[in-house]
Amino acid sequence: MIDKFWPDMAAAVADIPDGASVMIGGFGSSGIPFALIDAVCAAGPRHLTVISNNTGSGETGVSALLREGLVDKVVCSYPRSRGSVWFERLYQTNAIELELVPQGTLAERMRAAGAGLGGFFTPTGYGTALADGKETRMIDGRGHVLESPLAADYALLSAYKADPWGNLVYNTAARNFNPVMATAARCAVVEVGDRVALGTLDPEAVVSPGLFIDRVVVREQP
Amino acid sequence: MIDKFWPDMAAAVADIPDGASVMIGGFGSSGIPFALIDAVCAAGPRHLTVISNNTGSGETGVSALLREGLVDKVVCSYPRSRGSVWFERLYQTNAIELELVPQGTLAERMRAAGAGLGGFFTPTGYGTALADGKETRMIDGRGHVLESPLAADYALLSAYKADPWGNLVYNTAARNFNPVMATAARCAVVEVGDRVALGTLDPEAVVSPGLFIDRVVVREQP
Amino acid sequence: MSLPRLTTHEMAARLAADIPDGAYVNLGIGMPVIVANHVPAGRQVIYHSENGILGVGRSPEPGEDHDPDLINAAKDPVTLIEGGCYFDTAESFAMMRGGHLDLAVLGAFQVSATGDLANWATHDATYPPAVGGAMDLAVGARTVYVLMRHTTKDGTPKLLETCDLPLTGTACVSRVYTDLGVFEIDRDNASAHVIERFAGVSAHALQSVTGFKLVE
Amino acid sequence: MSLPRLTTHEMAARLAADIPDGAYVNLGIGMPVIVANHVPAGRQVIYHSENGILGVGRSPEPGEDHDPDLINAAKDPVTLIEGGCYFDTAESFAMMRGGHLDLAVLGAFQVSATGDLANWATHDATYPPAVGGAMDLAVGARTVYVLMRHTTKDGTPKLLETCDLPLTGTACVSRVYTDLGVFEIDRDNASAHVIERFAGVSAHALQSVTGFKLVE
Repeated sequence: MIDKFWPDMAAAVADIPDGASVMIGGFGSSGIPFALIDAVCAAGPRHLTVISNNTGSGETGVSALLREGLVDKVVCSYPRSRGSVWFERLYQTNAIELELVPQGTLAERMRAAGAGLGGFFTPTGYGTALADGKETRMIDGRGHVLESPLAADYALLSAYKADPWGNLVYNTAARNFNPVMATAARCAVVEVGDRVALGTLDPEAVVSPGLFIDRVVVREQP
Repeated sequence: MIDKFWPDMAAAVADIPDGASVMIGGFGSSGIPFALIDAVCAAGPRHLTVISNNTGSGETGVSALLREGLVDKVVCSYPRSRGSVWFERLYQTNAIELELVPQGTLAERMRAAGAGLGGFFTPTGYGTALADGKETRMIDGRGHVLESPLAADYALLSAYKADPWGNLVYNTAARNFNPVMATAARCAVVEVGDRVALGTLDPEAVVSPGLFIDRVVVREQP
Repeated sequence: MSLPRLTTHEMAARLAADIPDGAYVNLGIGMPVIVANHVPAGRQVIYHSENGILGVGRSPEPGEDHDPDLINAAKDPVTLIEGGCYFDTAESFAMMRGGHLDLAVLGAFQVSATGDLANWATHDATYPPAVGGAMDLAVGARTVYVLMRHTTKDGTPKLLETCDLPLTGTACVSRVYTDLGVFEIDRDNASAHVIERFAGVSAHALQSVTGFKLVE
Repeated sequence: MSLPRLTTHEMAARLAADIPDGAYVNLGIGMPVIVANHVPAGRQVIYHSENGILGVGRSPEPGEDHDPDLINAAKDPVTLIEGGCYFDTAESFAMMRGGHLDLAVLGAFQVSATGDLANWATHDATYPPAVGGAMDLAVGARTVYVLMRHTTKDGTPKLLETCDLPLTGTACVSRVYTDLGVFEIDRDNASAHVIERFAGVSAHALQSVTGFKLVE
């Protein structure tokens, strides 16, 4: 029987190599795979590229990876948040590279990678500094920027419930980037609050079908 | 209070003008807005462009629009089905124009229109007759075709339940093209089996959020 | 010269008065969020939040049980109203970019005479730039209103012939609501029509703190 | 010369034997659909249908209650297995095009020595062409197997140096399962490696009904 559950967080992230690109779900403090991130910090792969909407706050989440010096580059729409001190410190000392991407373009580039598309024209960012150096085109009288698909080696995700096939549902606004990242990563690893039996999830309400998901780990309740 | 329900099918399609482009949801016999199509047949706008995965079967659905001579052009992935006699008849006498589009490209062109994108590169169709005359590009060593967004004046859709704001859920495989067409039409008209009270639909399981929907009509039970 | 200026809440209320019943609206971080508190009674407005919510409701009361995952674009706790729903970021921005929101209300550093918007980056290179969803709203909402003070703290106009800060989008702003008045951008003529001058603000005084031509 | 040929069910069973446990698979309309009936016991395969189903189950029994909306890509009634789910066409084709299906099994009119596939249009201009999801599967599935008879009814080879019918996709087929054998396409050498010749089919006889070079 197909069972995508792994026994623990450490095992599920142990093969992330130095230099890997890693998508990390979440928006603000919602939908962040805190336990998987802690496991990556413990494993300690270096020279990571982290792709995430924010750069964490305080000492947890993406901030922890930054603090541990594991990250060379961040691809991100909003690295500046209350308490994003670790990112700001690295940025001000030129110790980290930042690729700033408008949030919708960031999500859409992931979707393009997950959907097997070679790129897309978007009006977002046209005529701004974030289109510098990019191919542009007038389409129906409107300026557009050509954006490329954005894939990653791994995605670290957070969901509410999973069944053994990796079908996922989320809780309220914790959904955010998690489903689209699941489609764009070669290996999608998810921490979930609950494992449920096959057939328990409403087939009309599954948000991430299991074929996008490679590994699932149950998060320990605090 | 926002209430997108209309009293009857006839009123909901009465303003479709001659020459309009009309998306029609469904795949095979599943998820087809039969009652809305009947209402359009009765209203009788001419020179329509119909955008739909299939061209109907027998005397109902898209076939009825074809039989009534209301359609100048079909944009479609699979016009040939068991019983698609009306389309075949018109096609063989050159009485209708066909734009054949691979099914995934058809859906993705609608999504691009609905998502405000100017077009996308897809590997689908590269090197085939369906890419003739289209711009192509090698991306990462692979041939791609540039496809344009596909919008429509109206979408005629079928869903299972709607609340007064037009939030929709579907039944099993009747979902198909309906949600993506809802995003791509300037006026999305939906027939539903049931009207439910606001707050009845699970906010985690709404498939088409009401902001994509303009008009809803309850279909009479047979 | 000291001008009589509206308070933040008065500005928000003035803009709120112009939001039509039944509109789908995204309110930007900062001052725009306050607009929700001032929509006239009887008008139903559905608020969108970029992180995947349609139907954002009030903030939970202090001490009230709330879902820690349920936050808005400003990362503050919120609730969901009846009829609201959730979706992922890709779909959320499809709504924004695809013209499905009737209105976005954004804050701004500067707005130009042709409706260019600058609201995401300053000239301070040591501070990390952050753009979030601002560029998508600027190009995607059917209508973009800006809510901002008329001048910077030191009195420099924020309505300018040309923005000198990095742009968020070009030719995207329809109206600007400030603490001195309401202005309809006339892109073709690189000017603005004054819809309203608030009490005690003379046409001359208003023009003197505005960087492009105002038409009464 | 009459060759001993596998029946349709024998062909389907031979291909089914090569589907790995746990695979996500799309079976094309026609002969490929039959493959599902022949997957060895104990192997769990999850079937995708382009119209928005993952976890397609058996056909309903005659007289059994079934949901008329629940049909597969061939428009035949099906069921959903435990763990299955529904989605819309845009997401369904994102799965197909995005490389998330392990395997697509397609029928074909012709396959070329470099893995080009022709399976959607004939030369009959009066009959409407129909492509459906074939082109998306051809480019998108991680692996594409073709299941087809080795020759047309009049004995013409369907494995050809170059397809003369309109292409579905280029360089997309990995393997071909026919009623005479199993063939691994070698794109770089424009030939095929014979994985298996079925009982009673000589190498010479096989080559004589094949339009490009076979390597044993």
